[in-house]
Amino acid sequence: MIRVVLTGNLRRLVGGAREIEIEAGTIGQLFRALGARYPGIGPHLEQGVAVAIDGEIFQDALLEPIPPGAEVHLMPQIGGG
Amino acid sequence: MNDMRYEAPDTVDGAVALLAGASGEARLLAGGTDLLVQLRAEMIAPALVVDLKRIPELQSIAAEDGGFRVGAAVSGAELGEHPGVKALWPGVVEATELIGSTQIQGRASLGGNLCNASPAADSVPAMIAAGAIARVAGSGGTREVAVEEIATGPGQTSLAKDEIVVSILLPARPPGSSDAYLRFIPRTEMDIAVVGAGVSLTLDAGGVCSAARVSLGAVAARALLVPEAAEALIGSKLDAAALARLDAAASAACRPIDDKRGTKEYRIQVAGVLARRAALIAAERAGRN
Amino acid sequence: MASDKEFKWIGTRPPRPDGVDKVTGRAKFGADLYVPGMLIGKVLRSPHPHAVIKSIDTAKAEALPGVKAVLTRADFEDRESELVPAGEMMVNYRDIVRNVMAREKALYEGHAVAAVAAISNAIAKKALRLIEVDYEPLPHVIDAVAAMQPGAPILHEDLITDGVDPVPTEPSNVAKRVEFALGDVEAGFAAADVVIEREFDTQPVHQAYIEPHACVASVAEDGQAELWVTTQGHYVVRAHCARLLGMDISKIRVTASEIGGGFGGKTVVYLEPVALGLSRKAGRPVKMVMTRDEVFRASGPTSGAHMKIKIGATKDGKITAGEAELIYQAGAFPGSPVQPGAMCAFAPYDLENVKAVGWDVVTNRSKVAAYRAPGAPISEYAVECVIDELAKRLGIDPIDLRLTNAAKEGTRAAYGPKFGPIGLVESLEQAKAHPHYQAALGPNQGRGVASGFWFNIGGETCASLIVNEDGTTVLTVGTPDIGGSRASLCMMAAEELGIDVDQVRPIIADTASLGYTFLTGGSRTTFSSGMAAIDAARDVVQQLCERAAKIWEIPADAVEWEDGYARPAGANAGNFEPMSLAEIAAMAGKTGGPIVGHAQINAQGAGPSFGTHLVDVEVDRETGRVTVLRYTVLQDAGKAIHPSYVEGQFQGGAVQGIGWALNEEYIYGADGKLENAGFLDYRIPVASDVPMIDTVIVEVPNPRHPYGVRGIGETPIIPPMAAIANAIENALGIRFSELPMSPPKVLKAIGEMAAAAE
Amino acid sequence: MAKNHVTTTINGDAVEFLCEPEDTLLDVLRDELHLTGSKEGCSSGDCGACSVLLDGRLVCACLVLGVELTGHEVETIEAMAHGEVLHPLQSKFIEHAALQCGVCTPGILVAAKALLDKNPDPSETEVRYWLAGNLCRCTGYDKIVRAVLDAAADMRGS
Repeated sequence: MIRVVLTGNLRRLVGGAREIEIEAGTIGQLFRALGARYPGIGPHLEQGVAVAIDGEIFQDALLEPIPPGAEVHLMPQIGGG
Repeated sequence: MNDMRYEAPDTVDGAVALLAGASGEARLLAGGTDLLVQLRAEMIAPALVVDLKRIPELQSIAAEDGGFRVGAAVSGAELGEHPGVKALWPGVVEATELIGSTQIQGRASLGGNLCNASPAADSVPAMIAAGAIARVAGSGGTREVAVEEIATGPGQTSLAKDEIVVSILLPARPPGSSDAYLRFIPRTEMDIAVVGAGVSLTLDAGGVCSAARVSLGAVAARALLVPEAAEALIGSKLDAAALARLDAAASAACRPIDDKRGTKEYRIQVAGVLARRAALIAAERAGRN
Repeated sequence: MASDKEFKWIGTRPPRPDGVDKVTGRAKFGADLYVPGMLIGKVLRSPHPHAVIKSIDTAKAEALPGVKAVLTRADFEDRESELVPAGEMMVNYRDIVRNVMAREKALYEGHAVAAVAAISNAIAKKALRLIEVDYEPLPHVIDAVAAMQPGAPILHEDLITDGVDPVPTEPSNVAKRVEFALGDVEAGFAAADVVIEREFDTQPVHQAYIEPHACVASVAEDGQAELWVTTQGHYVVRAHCARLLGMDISKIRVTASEIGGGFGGKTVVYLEPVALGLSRKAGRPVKMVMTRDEVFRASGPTSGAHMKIKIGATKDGKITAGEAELIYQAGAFPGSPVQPGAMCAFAPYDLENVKAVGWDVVTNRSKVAAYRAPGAPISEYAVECVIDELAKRLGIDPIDLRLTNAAKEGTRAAYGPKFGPIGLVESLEQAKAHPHYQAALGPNQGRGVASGFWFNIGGETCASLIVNEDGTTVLTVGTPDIGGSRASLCMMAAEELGIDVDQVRPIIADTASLGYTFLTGGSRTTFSSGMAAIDAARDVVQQLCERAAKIWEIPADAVEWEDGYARPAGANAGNFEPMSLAEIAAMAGKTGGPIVGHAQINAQGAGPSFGTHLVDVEVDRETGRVTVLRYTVLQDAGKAIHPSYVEGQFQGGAVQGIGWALNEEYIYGADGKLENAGFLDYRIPVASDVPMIDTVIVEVPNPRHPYGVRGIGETPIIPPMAAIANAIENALGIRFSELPMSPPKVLKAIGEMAAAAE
Repeated sequence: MAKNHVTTTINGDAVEFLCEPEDTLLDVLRDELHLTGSKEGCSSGDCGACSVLLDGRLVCACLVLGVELTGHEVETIEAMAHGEVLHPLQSKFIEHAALQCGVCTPGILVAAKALLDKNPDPSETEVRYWLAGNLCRCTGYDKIVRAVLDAAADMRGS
């Protein structure tokens, strides 16, 4: 079980919850699990969501393992100039 | 594209004849630092461009009756390298050297700056303060015109279609005389003047101002000669009260517009400040002469 | 830790490999390519800020001798609304196709409406004048706040605000609302002894790279296309062009020219799809180069903004809550950087209660593009001004106030996650200890300080490292070198291989020669391409050890690589003369073939970079001129690979920020037309405007990079605007809340203060 | 369109070319002669990227007409190094990392050379004002000014 904290507009897509508990071993599994629980969030996850696992930000890394008990943040992807 | 004809006559008469015979719009090329920008931006599409740089009289600086006659196409860089003109009219030289970058200095000329008739032209207030006289040649012969009479409004001059400015006379002046030009721009270089102020004055042995001319740029449709500002200095030792009167007179003379380079109120206020500062520099220089 | 190691090359200052090309005029930039039979392409642009395009008649232009192709909206297939990442923001192809060539409406002055290719520039220009466009002008809106008002002219009849509940039923100019929040700001303000709330305005500023956009496109009859272009990311250009023109990606080979500056502005497409379209029609190569006027009117600046900032703190300077409302104008299409702006606003501080709300608003201006830390300089400017006012109100030194609240390892960022090791505290402590901070000030002089934060990114990156038969090497990467990255990448490869840096020749691959590599942006190049170069070099080292093992007939794991030589690992591995890279390379053909290392990664773990700037200014009370007297940048680089180019990024970013603070702005007339589309009146700093820019490289290593590297290119543009505003306040006692702080504004404020004093 | 025939000297070589009357020296250098070291940044004399020497005088090539060149001499960045030997300014720009993207570099080098030819011992302020017509957006000018001052010192020494 991992703790998922949502920031920004994603929160609206999970009924306003700031935190949710969910079962997932990788970022890809997390996205699938979230999509299954909250149908509205699916497209947004594909449209550039970054995932911070215990503070470290991952972008486009579906295979990245998520250790059990990790704190995971979903946030918009970052780019730059 | 229209067919633009380029001519480079080597005499004044040749240039005048080309202008007189021109059908359609004709433009003069001195330094070209305004003309080429207008061409590239397609603001103008002249049928004829007359390059004046091959005419000796427009390219030379000569001493004349204690003053200097400066060819209309002499570049700012050349003028700045002339020790005589620099000593006699440092304000005119510093104003000319403020026209654009080092690169622009290699081309830009007094005649071009005068005839482009921009209200913000840097050398013009300095020349007006100096009482410079332009020699104008045309089919009807040659006439001498005070520089303040050349520009009539933005981009407009009093010159006839077949007339060119050949040279500018910077006159002789008594001991105890000098001049200065200051402009305000947002950066330290590369901008068009938001306000310009030229002051020429003469101090007597006692340090009292016996003669003065004050001119302002970028505060009206053309550079202004401001006699009331000069009056404020004449008879004074440029004490605080006199400078305050100068400041007020200069500001009072402004009839500026709001534009991307500055507001009316800003131009009015800073015109007084620059006139005051320029007067002090001119006086300090005059004290050394 | 990597940075404790003794390095041979890392941290030194060798000459850049492309130095001679660039000081001799040899280097070929976007406009420098000439190919046989090349046509010149030009774009017809809308004179109206907002108008329906009723019809476009190109018959006369097409009939003009010398005209080989004409392109309009009819030549571009419409695209679905589809978001994909590009630069710092998601892009929507429905909008890109419309920005490249206007469809239903012209949405800003300078919006492309048609293009021609002709045998000469003169004929192309003449052809543009022969194209007849029937416009129905519409009311326009330039200011973002005005665009939000009821009754404002609507740019997109189908634009429904995203991110608000309930979902609006009517279209508006508000594309999106974003919010980031932690804790309870109301409770935080209630717990404060002091609460300061201020409003700020900034104007759009342009990246103002000296090289205009330029490209040469050539499409053959079989659809094979070549594109030469000045860009920060030629793989991204390829992706956009393939999508917009309906071409297979494999059919488009993009070569990145040398690039004359980008700063984020060369991460999107403008001319490229048009040039390809014209070439496809004409069957000849087409060169397109923007004029400077077009660059200002039609390529993206960054947003202007209106902001409200509220910060509360206790008497002893602990911030109890921070709140920001940010309105960013996006230009003609959605996608301002308000989201990163909202995420960054309070990022330098350890806050329990924080809330940032952002609004993305469309207006009749050119679409904004990424600009150095997109969005962050705007919101952090406003916050850093309020922090300074707070310090003054509380009588606390502004650096001490920042230290009291500074984010550090373990701090939860306002946008959610906790920071790893970061260097804000170090930059502040070194700023406080710097002689600059102690130096005496004269009359009308003031000193300002401000800090800044940017995330930095990694991303998809490839590199290959070829070992030549004489032992020299070629390092191939896919990130255009915009400021000396060839040097730092070769240094990292040389460090791994243990050879001289001049034995590594860098090549920027075209898109057909190396795998997909994301653009040079997000301060990712030294970090990501560096990581790939190191991986490729380690791949080479492993192969070198295996070859040595084969030659010595011992197990591969009995060979180790040290300082450019394969050596038996320990006595029991056997007694062999170490073999140099060159010796092994010479035998490569006979021992199994060439040796080439590869890396293809999606670099993760880019460490954020924090910086603190100190500035002294002098104000002329009679003209309002602000002169920057002294400037010091202190920033965390993690580990500086080539310190000269790190300093260069610090200095360049600071001076861009000085321009933003004092003079740069987009000036529009009441007619909705840009009035200063040139370097004469869009005033970037010139050499005589600025002093030397002192730099201090702080090094708090990024644990996720083999050498501890952090990106550093973007953070330096964040602090200057607030630092200078704070310095002016220190000099005059006047707090400016509008950028730029140009002489007329400064003089007016001085006058009002004097009047108030009477 | 009536093209003009021009005979001139560029980088010491006698050169002939045809150009339209409105073609600038920069158009001629780049489009006719393919001397692309001079860059087009603005075509209005505001950026200095096309700086060249005309009869030894520093000018913007975008503000000179090609047809004016008859009988004049032009020197561009391409003539700054002699064979394999870089001009001291070129070497110092590399040594000091005085360039990032490098697009303004040729113009700045030509302008700096014109300065040192005229004034072998300029102050920092003189360098900054002389180069005010050469925009650089990357470096913040610091390393450029240091490189010019260092090159000047070397050239005085040698």
